[in-house]
Amino acid sequence: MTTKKFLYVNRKAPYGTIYALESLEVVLIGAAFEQDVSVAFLDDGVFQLTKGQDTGEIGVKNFSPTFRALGDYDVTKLYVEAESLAERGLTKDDLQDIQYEDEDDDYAEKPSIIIVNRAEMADVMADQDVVLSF
Amino acid sequence: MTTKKFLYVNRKAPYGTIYALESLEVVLIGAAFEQDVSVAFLDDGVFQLTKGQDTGEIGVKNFSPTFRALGDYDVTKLYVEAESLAERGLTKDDLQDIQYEDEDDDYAEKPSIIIVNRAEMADVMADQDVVLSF
Amino acid sequence: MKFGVVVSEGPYTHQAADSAYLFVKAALDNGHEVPRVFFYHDGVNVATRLSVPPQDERNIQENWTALAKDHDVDLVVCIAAAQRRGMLDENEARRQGKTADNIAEGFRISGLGQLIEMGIQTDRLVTFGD
Amino acid sequence: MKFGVVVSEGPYTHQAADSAYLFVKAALDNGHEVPRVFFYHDGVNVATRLSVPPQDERNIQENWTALAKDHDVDLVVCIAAAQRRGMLDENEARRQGKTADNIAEGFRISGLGQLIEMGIQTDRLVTFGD
Amino acid sequence: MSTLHTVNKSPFATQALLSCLNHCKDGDAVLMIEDGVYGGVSGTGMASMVEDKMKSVTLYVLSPDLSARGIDAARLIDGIQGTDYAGFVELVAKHDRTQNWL
Amino acid sequence: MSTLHTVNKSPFATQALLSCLNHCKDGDAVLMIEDGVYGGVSGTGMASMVEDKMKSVTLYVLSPDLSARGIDAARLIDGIQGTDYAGFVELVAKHDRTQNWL
Repeated sequence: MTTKKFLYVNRKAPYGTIYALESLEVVLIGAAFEQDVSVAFLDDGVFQLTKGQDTGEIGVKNFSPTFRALGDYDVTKLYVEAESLAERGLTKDDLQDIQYEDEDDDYAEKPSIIIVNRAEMADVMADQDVVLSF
Repeated sequence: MTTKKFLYVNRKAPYGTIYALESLEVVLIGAAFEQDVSVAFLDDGVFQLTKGQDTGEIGVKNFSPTFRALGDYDVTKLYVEAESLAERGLTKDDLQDIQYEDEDDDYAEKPSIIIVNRAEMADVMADQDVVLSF
Repeated sequence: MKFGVVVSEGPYTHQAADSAYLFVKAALDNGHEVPRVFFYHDGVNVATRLSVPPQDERNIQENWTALAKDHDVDLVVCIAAAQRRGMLDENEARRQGKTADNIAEGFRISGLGQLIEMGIQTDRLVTFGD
Repeated sequence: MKFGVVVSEGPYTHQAADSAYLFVKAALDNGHEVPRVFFYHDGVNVATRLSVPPQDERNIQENWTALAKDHDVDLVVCIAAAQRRGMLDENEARRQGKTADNIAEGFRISGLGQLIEMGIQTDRLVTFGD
Repeated sequence: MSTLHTVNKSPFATQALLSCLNHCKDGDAVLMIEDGVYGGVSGTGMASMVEDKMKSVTLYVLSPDLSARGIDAARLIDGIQGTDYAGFVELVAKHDRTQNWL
Repeated sequence: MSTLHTVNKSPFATQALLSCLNHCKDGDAVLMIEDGVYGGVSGTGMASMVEDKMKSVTLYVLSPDLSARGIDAARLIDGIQGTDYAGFVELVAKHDRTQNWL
């Protein structure tokens, strides 16, 4: 089968709308197709990755733990835009620690989150075959 | 029946979403209830009133002529915010000429559109019993 | 105090239907009355009984149906908005020659006049939307 | 060239389903192929056959059904998104114990894999949403 | 006479909070709910716009929505109060009308 | 290698156009559709942001959406081109990928 570069672009906050959750569902299903997958988080999309989400009082399912499982699906490139974090008063420490086991490096645990600046994010976007936006 | 002051607040552009049209449908039905009705257009809501809308090529119904019929329903106070117009490069001349017949003044034709500045718009909003937002 | 509530967006896609539900529950729990909730725009889609959410998620329609039953809340679905979006009760389906209907128990289809009437008859009106 | 198209919002509420329809028609008229259109998020609501738009408005579902028939376009409704929102075909309705179904002719319910497959097999992918 | 305004959108995504604050009268209250709660966080690119308005208007965030999004209440701009749904109900009752900035 | 970007939101309502323009590469094209067409109009509070980007990026508006909203093509910022749906299709085919800013 052809291998294409797929980018999933997340620009929306979680819970207020369903796009973040249904984007994640596409990423999980897409993983079975063995494409070259990247996920981008910019603008309000960076809010999806914050630590400590607790939806108990709004009756909506907390799907944020699923991001930590992405490594098991070989989804290991999560690009997060530095300018988007800064504008929202966030640092890398506010985000979940998401890791994967690198099978080419004796299963060493490595970080999946790659902080990039805006120009680098534009480069990532311009390097794709298929861009799906949520 | 109680008479209340109803304000319908329009902040969204027409056609891209249905809110403008379905807001107008509420205003028309509401007219039968003989309340004290005002309609506010601010932010992108001012785009609803532009002249010369022609939806032929997008296959969506052009509902803008209906605004000119509001006078027949005794809806005669259409507040339009000056700052919202200016930010969008619009003047009063870009808007439809919407009039009503004043039955207390020998059915003289009078303009329904009232251009107000932001502070005046805030006053209009603060003077209501019921505010419905679209 | 009497509260009227408007729900303007569909279930699951926007949080509006969830927020409205929690608001109405809190209002009732705190001694207020909520005689009616009006579903407009995509809010009409909350009323479908055909929804099958994942097992580990809330069922928004069932929550509303139960609330209506327990507290005698009138859940009104706007007929004009519902027709555009394919929400029909048994009567409407027959009248329109459609082969199925999809409105859940506890909801009823009626006109926009019910929204205005709610505005007139309640002390406060709150809209949850997008 | 082969185009894949995604529709992410429901009919009438957002222009997305109209824009996508006009885009697909133009692509076909200009010698391109559109093997599949994938309906996701509220886009699944486009597929309801129960919609009754006003006489003087377009019928979005019928437009898509006719286009699919005339040009052999595969209209796929995402099953996970559809279940949440109460869009079911006959099979799904039976399987879920629901008393009605509402999917129009020309649409079929299938998995998210069909979206990925469309991305792999087409030359360009365009999404219409909110 | 005063108004309770609600805002449910992120101030980084839409103009709803800005437009709301521009139309508040002295003595009004603004309650940020759903994605609107991001507007109450300190140290963001929007915080100064919000702080400027706090002399004349009382600001609240809906705590259940704040927790859902993983924001600790300690990060709120000084003077912004958290409230639960019962408090939301009380705010609606206390003010003469509610205006929802959608 | 270049990208066609589409924007379907009013720049006065959301940040989509701004974010799109901030992520374009030289030689990319941006097509404004639906409520996005307001971004192409001259003399607005957003026009200078758009004009600044025109040295490196080609801008288009979808004419059917412009007409629907009652905007005469003469009001477009100089250098922004109108196109119909056939032109939209051609733009998609001509660029290597399409990115939709929703």
